[in-house]
Amino acid sequence: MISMRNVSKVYGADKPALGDVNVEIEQGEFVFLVGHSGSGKSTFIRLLQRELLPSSGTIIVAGQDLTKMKNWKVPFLRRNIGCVFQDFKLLPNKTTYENVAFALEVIGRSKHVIRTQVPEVLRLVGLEDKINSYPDELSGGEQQRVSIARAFVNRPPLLLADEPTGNLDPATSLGIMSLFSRINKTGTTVLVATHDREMVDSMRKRVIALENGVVIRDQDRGVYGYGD
Amino acid sequence: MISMRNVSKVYGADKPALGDVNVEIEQGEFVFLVGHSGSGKSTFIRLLQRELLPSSGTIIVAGQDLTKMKNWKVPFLRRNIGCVFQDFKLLPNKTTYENVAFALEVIGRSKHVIRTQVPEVLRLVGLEDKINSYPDELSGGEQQRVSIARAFVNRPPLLLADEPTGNLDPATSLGIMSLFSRINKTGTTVLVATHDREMVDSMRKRVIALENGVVIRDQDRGVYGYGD
Amino acid sequence: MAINLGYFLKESVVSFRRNWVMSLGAVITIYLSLLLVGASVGSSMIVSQVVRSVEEKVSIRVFLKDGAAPADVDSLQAALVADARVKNVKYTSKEQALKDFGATMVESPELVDALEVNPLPASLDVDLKTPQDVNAVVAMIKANPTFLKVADRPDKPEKSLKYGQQIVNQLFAFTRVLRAVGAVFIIMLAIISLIFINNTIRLAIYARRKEIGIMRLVGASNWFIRTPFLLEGTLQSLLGALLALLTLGSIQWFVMPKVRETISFLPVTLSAGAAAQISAILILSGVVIGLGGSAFALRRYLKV
Amino acid sequence: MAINLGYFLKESVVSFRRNWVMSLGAVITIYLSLLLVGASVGSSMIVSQVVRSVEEKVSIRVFLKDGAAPADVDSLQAALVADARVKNVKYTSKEQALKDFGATMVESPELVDALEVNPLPASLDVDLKTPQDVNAVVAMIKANPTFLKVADRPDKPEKSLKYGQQIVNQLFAFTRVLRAVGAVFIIMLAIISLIFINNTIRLAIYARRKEIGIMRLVGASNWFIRTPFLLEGTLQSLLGALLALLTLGSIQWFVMPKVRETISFLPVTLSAGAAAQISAILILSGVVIGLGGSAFALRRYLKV
Ligand SMILES: Nc1ncnc2c1ncn2[C@@H]1O[C@H](COP(=O)(O)OP(=O)(O)OP(=O)(O)O)[C@@H](O)[C@H]1O
Ligand SMILES: Nc1ncnc2c1ncn2[C@@H]1O[C@H](COP(=O)(O)OP(=O)(O)OP(=O)(O)O)[C@@H](O)[C@H]1O
Ligand SMILES: [Mg+2]
Ligand SMILES: [Mg+2]
Repeated sequence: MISMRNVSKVYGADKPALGDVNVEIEQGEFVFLVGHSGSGKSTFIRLLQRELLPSSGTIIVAGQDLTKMKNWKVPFLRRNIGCVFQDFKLLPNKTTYENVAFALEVIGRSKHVIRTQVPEVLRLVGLEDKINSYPDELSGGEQQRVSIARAFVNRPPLLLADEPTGNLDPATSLGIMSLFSRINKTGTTVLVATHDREMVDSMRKRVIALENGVVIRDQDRGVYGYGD
Repeated sequence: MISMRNVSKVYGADKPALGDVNVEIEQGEFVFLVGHSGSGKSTFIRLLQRELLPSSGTIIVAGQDLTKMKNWKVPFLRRNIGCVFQDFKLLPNKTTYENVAFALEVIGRSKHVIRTQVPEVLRLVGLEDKINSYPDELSGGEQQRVSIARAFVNRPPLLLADEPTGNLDPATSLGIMSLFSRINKTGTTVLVATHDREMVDSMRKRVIALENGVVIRDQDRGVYGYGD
Repeated sequence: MAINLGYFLKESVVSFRRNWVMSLGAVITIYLSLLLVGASVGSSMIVSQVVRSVEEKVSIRVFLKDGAAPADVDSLQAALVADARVKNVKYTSKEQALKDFGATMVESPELVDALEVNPLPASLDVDLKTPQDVNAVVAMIKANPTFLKVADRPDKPEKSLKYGQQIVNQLFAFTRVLRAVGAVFIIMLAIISLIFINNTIRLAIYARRKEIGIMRLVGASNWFIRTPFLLEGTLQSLLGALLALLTLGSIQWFVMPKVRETISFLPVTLSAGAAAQISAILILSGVVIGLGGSAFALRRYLKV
Repeated sequence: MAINLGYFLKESVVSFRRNWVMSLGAVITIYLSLLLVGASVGSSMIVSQVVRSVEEKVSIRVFLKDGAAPADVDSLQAALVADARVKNVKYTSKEQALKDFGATMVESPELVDALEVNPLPASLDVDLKTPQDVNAVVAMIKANPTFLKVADRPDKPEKSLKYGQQIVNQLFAFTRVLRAVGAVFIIMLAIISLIFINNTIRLAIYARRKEIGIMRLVGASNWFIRTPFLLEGTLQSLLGALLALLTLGSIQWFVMPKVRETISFLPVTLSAGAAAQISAILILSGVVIGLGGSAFALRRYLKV
């Protein structure tokens, strides 16, 4: 599903945010991406979405080489990737419902489909009460859950989540994680960047650890694993 | 330092975000505010900052009744409250340095003071490398740390922090929490809204738990305490 | 991909309402710009009509000597009528000339009565199709051999032709400048309006660039993002153009009659046809500007 | 609280650079608006000068009967000169009148030669300070008893006064409309420009409302937030005004001489004084608009 070969990303003239990363992720895997703040997790995810192009190396997602991809094809790639953004990236002028519906409208789903699927997904993340609220009328955790709902409402084959439980209490986090787990069981590849040690340790999935932009550990059934 | 009496806050015509809250916090205390997503923690903090006015009840901060406070006095109140915002609230057109310096410029500190204190504080939160980066060139956790640095750079007598470690890895979180602890030891009152169970459980400070806008527990040397 | 026009229409109307600060700004700008341009085009049409009516009074008078052979005069008249630039030629006899002169001297008719012989010559009065041709036609007449035969003062041919040389040249110089200034002003105004409108639309879209970025990240194709913005821009422009039309219409119906009353001696009317033309131009340019401006402003933020 | 002007200046300049899309938009809008207003004020000054120069040709001629007593004539002249509305009064003798008349009849001087007696009357030519007073002064003359004694045709006093009644009324009607249209146009343009500029500044500040909110939450007082915005607005306006001045200046220096060459018979000059006045107005209104517009737009977002 995902194949990164010798990928580096340098933002300024600084030290690279990612340096020579080699990662292969098979279809249907569930992978945690861990690492200190600023170690390059978000950069990793933004590369997979082709929000960024790598400075060097090749990235292949779903059989397509992102570095050679035509601009007009990018939206089609992104429709097959659900993404939970670290800063939510909700449309400020749309309500909860409309924000989630947007992901379906983009791929041309009928009104009927939208009207049944959106409330269903919002119920799954516990936002059935907040359907008509605008993002700035939602609490931090509620905004995060809207972002999560939007990411998987169109059942994409690949789900990327950047810190999806940073603003959620442990109980809600657990609910979200088991949701990801269920989604993963239907064949969706899931990649979660997280700091939630409890979660990683309890789920025992594959863990990729970054440190200063370099992969320092890639472990099946791993743990969060910083001894502090 | 803080005294809330029968405080309610209703946003729309909905059920209240906070309902009949009574809380007294003494000068020099260290308090955790916990609760599920959407339980009213951010609302609680925004009331103390007079970002919001309560729908009913009185709030007294540092001897001043916020509900009766004149508009022009509000900036002076806020200069005595350091606040870490859940969504960071960094000025997008200012660099890390300038964002932190702004909190000092606001209270009329001299250039000399600014030039010595800002780098010092940025070093404390581990951002000495990112002094000239703009917010959108920072990782989520880095932005959060800028917000933290800004909150205490002017040594306010009251420090409010809304989810200050949501985007930080456990190691960095620990560093930030011990920083708060040190700040608290100098006499500063600290109120931290958080979901970080590990942190709350290990620090054993006073814990106020909210549930649907109501205080359900107020416990000295408490724990996070949801049994899930 | 099914183009869901309904969706886009709803989307742009909703966005218009939710971003009303920006939308209102754009509508006001477009309204006022088109109002300015429309009013200027209308005024310049009226002015150019007035100018033409003044220019039309330019004509050439050929003075004939007293004993000129009628056949020669007829042949000269025929030659003039045959010229493509000449509208018509009128013969004025000596007697008529004296009568006309007396009429202009109302304050001292004694002058005419005091004359013993009629010193005024007969003449041919030449009206032109295009007043500006006056110098060319004068040259043509001077070159005509019959003219020399019948001219009042063949020794000084230019004395036998009266066409207000100096006044005519001044008039044309003036109207030329007037037209040039008018044209420059309208073009300037049109360009400035375009810049204003483009500016406003650009600012409005700049303020929503984050939104556009989010849409792109969620997988919206460029046309999917663009269409509601374009529709919204067109909506704004149409609204602005309509308001401008209404304002200009009320000027045409309520203010112009008053002006016409005050200066009834000048033809300050705007025909219904011209008004319709201006309306069409306004509506059209409104749509083009709205669409074009939005599309142009969006380009920057639609690079994937 | 120490007002750190250096800090605010730095702040506004930096912000000007970092928000250059918005800043540029504002500068362009202010530039073009002031350019339009400045050009219109300049043009209307020129037009009004031209109009005045035409109006100035209006004068009253009082025809005197051949045997009028010099004392009476003198007394009438003295009465006229004494009137506050009269600029000067000139006496024209019969001989002078005939000579002047001959000079206007260049094409048929025979007419004058053919005269045996001089049929032209002597006259008093009255120039007015304000041409529009012509009707009032004519009424005053008619009411003057000496006038009836010396008038050329005491039976029909109005025939003894020549002031181009009809032409004068038409001319004044026309210049009145011209002035009104000019004034309305300039006022309209000024208002429209104000709206444009206010609009642009409002959009620019609207786009930064989140920033303002953050500053307030960090404890910045309103004046601390406002000052850099106001300075920035003023900076933008000054820049716009300066650009407008430069453009108008180059028109005054490079284009106007050409125009003057073409229509040298009309006084189409703008005096240095008037130009300086326009410059001062532009700069001043630039600053006022920038300051006022920003302050006004900020109000909404500065409620604590
Ligand atoms: N647009 C940018 N320009 C310059 N530097 C950037 C940019 N975006 C990120 N960086 C830098 O690249 C490094 C990696 O950033 P990244 O966002 O990938 O970290 P992260 O692992 O997601 O951190 P966190 O857990 O704090 O979100 C950081 O040091 C950051 O400052
Ligand atoms: N501006 C607003 N308008 C309407 N409702 C609001 C507004 N702000 C917050 N709310 C609602 O009030 C409730 C409490 O919000 P608050 O932000 O205080 O929660 P929280 O405890 O901070 O949650 P989280 O942990 O997710 O940040 C939520 O249900 C939220 O939807
Ligand atoms: Mg990140
Ligand atoms: Mg919150």
